[in-house]
Amino acid sequence: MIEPVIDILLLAFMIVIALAVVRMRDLFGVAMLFSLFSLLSAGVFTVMDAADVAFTEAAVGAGISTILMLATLTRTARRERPRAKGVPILPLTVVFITGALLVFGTSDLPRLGDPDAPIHQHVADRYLQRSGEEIGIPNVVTSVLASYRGYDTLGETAVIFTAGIAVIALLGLRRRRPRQERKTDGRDALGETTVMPTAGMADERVPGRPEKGGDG
Amino acid sequence: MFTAAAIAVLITMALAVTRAILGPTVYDRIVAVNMFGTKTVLIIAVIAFLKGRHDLLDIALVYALINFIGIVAVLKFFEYGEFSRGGRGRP
Amino acid sequence: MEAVLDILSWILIVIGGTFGIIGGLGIVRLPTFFTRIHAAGMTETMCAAPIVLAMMLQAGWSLVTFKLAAILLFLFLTSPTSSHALAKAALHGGVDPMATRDPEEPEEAEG
Amino acid sequence: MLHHTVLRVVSKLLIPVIMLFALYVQFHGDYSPGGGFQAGVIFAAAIILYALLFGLDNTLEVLPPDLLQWTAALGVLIFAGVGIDTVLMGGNFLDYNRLAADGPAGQHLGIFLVELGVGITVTSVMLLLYYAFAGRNPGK
Repeated sequence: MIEPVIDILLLAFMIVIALAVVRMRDLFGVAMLFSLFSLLSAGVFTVMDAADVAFTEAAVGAGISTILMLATLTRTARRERPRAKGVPILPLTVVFITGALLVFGTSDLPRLGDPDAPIHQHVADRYLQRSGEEIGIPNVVTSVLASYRGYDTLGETAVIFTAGIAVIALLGLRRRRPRQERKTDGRDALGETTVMPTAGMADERVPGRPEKGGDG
Repeated sequence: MFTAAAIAVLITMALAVTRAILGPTVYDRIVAVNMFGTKTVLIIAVIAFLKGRHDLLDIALVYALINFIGIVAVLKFFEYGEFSRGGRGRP
Repeated sequence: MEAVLDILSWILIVIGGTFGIIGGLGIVRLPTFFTRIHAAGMTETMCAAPIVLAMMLQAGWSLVTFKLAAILLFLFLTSPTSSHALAKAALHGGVDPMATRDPEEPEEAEG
Repeated sequence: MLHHTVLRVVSKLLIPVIMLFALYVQFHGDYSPGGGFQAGVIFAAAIILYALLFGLDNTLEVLPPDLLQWTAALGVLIFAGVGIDTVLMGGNFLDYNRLAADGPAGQHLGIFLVELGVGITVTSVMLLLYYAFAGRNPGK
């Protein structure tokens, strides 16, 4: 009976953090608060018994996404630009209308965990009942993910792969010269062809520049 | 019994969130986030016990490990402003 | 035996919860960064350890106890380390510790 | 981060444990929460922790981007290869029942291979993303 209380409190923390993120100008602080946000959402998933989702949120949200956000901050400015004067009427209207539509849409949704919900009427029952004999592994999530819905997972893996390729194509990769001596300072090993850091920066700026032994 | 623990941890989390939002310096925020991470590990473990689902403990375990990496990344970002420097040799 | 374990768990949980709330109050109420990191560091050991220990007592001898022991070990390794690294980074980053307050120096009034 | 001696020592203790835990998540995903995605991310996080503390250049020597580009493709290839294999053995695409004599054994093998492919791809892509963002000079 404590679970609803935990749930409500975690969601309340999330709302508070979301408001703070909107108000904060320092992007570093925003990255920190996002890390808190993902910690909290993993807590909410845990309360909802969604162990695998919580696990993903724990691994991705707390670790990798914070690091990638900070790494992005090193490439951009640390502070948000000050906002323009005046009340932005048009965006506010759009946001309010969209929000109202979404809230209106939720009135049609079944209650959380409702056994009569449409999502539980088609194949979910069969997966849950037959997974034990057909697949033979205890974790139904894994059997749905990897076997029943193998096509989807293949698609997701391909998407991750494509995303990786896209980022490399846009940003390029730093490469170590293969025969380079071990330097005492990490800054000495800047790139493949460059000696001066500024020169390297200047031509690495060109997106998608074909490099030797290229990646794109 | 674990209800009491959950309430205590939730109160601590609320106070840590307060500091994370108020925090005048970035270091205050980092301290609050670090403390919050530890408390999340605790609350997930407590939830696992409240539900009697002990496989949820794996999530707490992964947090205990991953949270550290986040803090190290934050420190590195804050000390160097970039990620490619500061390896071996003089930082 | 069961009752003894329950009482022990209760004691540990009360200790952990109390320290947690005290540390939480500390991180909000204390005036400077280095005093706050003291409060935060205190919760990370004195709040986490008793609660996890209480859970271990409740779990009995099983894989669960092993996992909890692993959590406790990792928390004990990582939390003091990150607190230490953070304090060091803050010290090098120019946060005034205010601990070496010298009576001869009058300029500490601004803190 | 040379002057953080404590951090470096503790991380040296932790990195192998994190990698081991990633392998546990990878291969124990049939029985507990976890699987290829999560394991890949945790494994990449362990290597990123190393890169943060001991420098990107050391990491680039161990896991050069060229290798990671190949392994990123290899993971998808393993996944799709399992599917092609089941087709060649007379079943549908990704019909793991064909992989072994009885159904569940084939499913076990298929899921194992598929999760392995996912794990390899995710680890490689995460590391490549980190390299791409971290391995450059700041633009200021």
